[in-house]
Amino acid sequence: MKKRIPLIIIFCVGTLFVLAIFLPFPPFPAMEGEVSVWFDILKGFAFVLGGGNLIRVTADKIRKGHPDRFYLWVTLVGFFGMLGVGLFQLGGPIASGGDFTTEGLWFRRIYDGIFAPCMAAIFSTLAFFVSSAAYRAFRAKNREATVLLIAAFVILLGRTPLGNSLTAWLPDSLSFLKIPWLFEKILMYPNTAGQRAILIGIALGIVSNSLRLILGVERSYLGGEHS
Amino acid sequence: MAMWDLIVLWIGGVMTLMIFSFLYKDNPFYKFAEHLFVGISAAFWMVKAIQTTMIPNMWAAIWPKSVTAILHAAQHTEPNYVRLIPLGLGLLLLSRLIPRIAWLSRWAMAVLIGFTSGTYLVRYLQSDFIAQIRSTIIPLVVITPQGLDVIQSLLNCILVFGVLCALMYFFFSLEHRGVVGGISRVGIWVLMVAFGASFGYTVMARISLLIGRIDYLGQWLQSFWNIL
Amino acid sequence: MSFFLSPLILNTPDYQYFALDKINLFVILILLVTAILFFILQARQGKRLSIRKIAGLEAVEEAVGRATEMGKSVLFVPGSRDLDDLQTIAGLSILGSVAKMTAQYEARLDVPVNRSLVMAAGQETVKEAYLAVGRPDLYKPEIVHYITDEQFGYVAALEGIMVRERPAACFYMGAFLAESLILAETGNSIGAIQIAGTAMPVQLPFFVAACDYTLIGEELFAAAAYLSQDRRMIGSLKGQDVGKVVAMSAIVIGSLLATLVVLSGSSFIDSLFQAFIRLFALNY
Amino acid sequence: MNILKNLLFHLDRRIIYLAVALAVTIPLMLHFAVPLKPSPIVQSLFDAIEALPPESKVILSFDYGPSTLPENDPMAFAFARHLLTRNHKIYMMALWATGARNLDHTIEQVIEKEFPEKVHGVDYVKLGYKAGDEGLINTLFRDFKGMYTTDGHGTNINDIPMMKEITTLEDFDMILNVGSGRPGTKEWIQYAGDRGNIPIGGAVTAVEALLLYPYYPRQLKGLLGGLQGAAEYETALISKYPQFGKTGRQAQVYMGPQAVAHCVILLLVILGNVSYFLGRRRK
Repeated sequence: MKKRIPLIIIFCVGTLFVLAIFLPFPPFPAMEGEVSVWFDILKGFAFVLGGGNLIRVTADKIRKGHPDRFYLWVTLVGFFGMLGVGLFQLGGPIASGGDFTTEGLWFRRIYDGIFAPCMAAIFSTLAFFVSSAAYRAFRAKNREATVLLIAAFVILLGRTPLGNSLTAWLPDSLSFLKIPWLFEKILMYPNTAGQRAILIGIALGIVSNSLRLILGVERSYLGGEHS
Repeated sequence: MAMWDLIVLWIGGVMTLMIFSFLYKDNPFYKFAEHLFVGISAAFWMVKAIQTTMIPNMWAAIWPKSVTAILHAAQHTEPNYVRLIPLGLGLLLLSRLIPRIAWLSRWAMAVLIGFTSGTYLVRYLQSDFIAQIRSTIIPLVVITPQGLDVIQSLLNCILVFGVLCALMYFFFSLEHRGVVGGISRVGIWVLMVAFGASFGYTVMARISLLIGRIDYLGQWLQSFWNIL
Repeated sequence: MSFFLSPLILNTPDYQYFALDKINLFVILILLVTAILFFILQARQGKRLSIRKIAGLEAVEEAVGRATEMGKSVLFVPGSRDLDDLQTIAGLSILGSVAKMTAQYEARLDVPVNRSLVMAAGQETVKEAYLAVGRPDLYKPEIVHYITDEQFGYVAALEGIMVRERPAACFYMGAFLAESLILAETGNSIGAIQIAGTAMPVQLPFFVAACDYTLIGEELFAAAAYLSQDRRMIGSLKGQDVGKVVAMSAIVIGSLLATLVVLSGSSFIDSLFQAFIRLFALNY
Repeated sequence: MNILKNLLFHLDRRIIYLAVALAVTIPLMLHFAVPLKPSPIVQSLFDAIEALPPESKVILSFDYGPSTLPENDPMAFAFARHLLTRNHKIYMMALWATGARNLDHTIEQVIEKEFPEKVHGVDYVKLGYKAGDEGLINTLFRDFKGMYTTDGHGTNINDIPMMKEITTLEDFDMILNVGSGRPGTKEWIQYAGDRGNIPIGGAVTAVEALLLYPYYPRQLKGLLGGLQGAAEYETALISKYPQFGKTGRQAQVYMGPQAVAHCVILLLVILGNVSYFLGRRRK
């Protein structure tokens, strides 16, 4: 009973949404949009679980005397501080629709001073990781790696003015050896071929995985078959 | 620059440097920034969810009159009782907090998973299966008024055979041996070209991000200069 | 306005009852579903179906074993998107298999997540996995714990966990965005065995470059079937291959027809080609 | 020689990081712009916007966060300049919560400064962010005003002149997406373009761009990929409308450090291979 009802729900809901796209009369065309809104509402409810978990796990560690106690406190203070600032709307009201761009809002100040800089800084460390990965991974160790290396090298060259001038002296009859030409063609042909095959494969994987879920063949997220 | 903008910029600059310090090695400054960011961002998204979803899409839909003070548009709307369904599902989800009835939360989860699988199934079939097959159907020979275009024909062949070989690589039923092995080997090369190209192409985006940050740190330094 | 009531309010009875412009999609859908069902049923009747080896998945057990020997933890990241992405659900299914192994080997498992719904589903998955192999005593609810919904806040925390806890095996299975390379490079710097899987085409090159094994696209969705060795699940993979045959034949036939049109200029072949290609039109 | 070999074999990743940091910082301080010729995929989007009749209704969706500002902002700026110069009506919205700030940024930096004569509500409207990701597109496709009951300032949607003729997404002449991930251009194609035959133009980070090539030109009018795409679009815009020669070069200035950093990475790849082959010979 505890196991069967969820499976029946998945089957009905899943089948409904597969068929909905073929049924052009109300309520079907509007259904996906409506249920997407439900999904967001459910995510809102789930925050109670997630936020609760964050607080509990952090507080537990503090209580047990974790060596990083000080930092765990920082997390808690940051969390409750931002939550208070947002819910009590310090510095002015947050407009409906969640627009918090009004001058003087504390929510906006914390966003601009801490949230956005941290987010952008972590993202930008990718520039460094991309370089160290290129140094390590682009080595002609075997045939596959060599193909990867050559494609990457041509594309990297094609993105610099240097690459363009390197082959500019070639006569027009050999234009297919020029870097800009190679750059564009590699992107448009073999790259597209690879991407397409991946996309087609993914689509098939999704069809089959969805079907396994709808039919109840795969159910580990509901706790497998063993209880 | 207003006083507050300046303070925000200063804090932002310091936070940026704290994050960057991780590149040297893990250290107390990074730890501080990391833990602060986790706490603040978790609350940020929570507040956002309340303000952009829970109030306007659920509360205001079920009981518009109660929120006219913050949501002026709600004045003219009729209650939409369909939104009682997500409210009910949300309560089911929260049953996890009470161990004795926690299994009820699986019902809500089942609705979500059913929705995801149903919509994904047809959408990907349409946009990534059918549409990509359609785009790959091209003539293998290209003839221009000047005659046969050898290079373009070759490129078209690369595209078509590239897709075929790479698809062969994904076959689950066939071991990669013999002819199948040969074709899927070519398929791997096609995938490798795609990965190499994709990686090389992406470098630009990543550098752009760093340029943006360094530009920001430049402004930060300049703000000191202006004060002096 | 309630959309459920709208058919009663609208008094235009002359609807179309089936989206005829999607008839081609419908036919292809039926074809694929039938193929997959056929193989699932065959498997259920006890027919032995085998599939090729997937190197990345063969290495999963070895990685968990190594972590156990070294007395270090196993880190599992189920992507950075919510339950409304099928990749996340696929990642959680893989988590189920990995959790069974960590329970058997008595290795420490750590699953930080960035969505509350994923946390809830992940806790169910891990708990049942520990129960299934008879080690409910080893299960702790904090194995799966929530960090923050913010993508980069989550990444910052993951980086911290990696350099401080130094897990010996890192699994990245699900939908990944820009964080893919940050995770993979940090994992590489601490010398962990890394196995990744995603259907985000953009992120695949980074995983391929920096991880030991990568499940490419479709392989992510096949992983749970492969690891569970459940016959019906493996049957569905066979059904997928029928889809590949359909795709490949369509491309071959279509391209040959297109070539014939160019070479012959015949209007008959052209109309044949147009009819064929219409099967793959977005609006039939 | 031996010292050099040792350095190569044990190259600390921090030295790589330092090299990259310098490669970006120094050219940025020197401030040099790199003009680029528009590639066909960029030009075709420029031409598509040129070809729209005046007063066309165009959605400009800000689907990116602060993390990709340097790549995406110049694109949004260039679109805003182009659209307003051609007298089109811009409907500015965001599928990303963090996109709302960038939307304001474009209004403050470009529209209010360079087009003071344009009026909010008549020539452009700030609709702002709504939750729902791709589901929002889905909903807008059926009922635009049901979702956007007010604009970003809280004004009732029916009191805004340029919203009068809008009921669904299909009333728009073009959708331009400035994006850096999901939801983004792909979702606009899947949920709006493919369904309603609405022309879609994309302007995305370099990473995303690669994924979108397969959709061009059938499902996508054109595409700006990364900073380079933005710089190329700026070139196209400036050559047609020279008045933007001074203000409209954000992306071109960022292309200088790009070129140097790329050379450094190429050098690293070569060094990596040299060390690999030396290491193999040593064995």
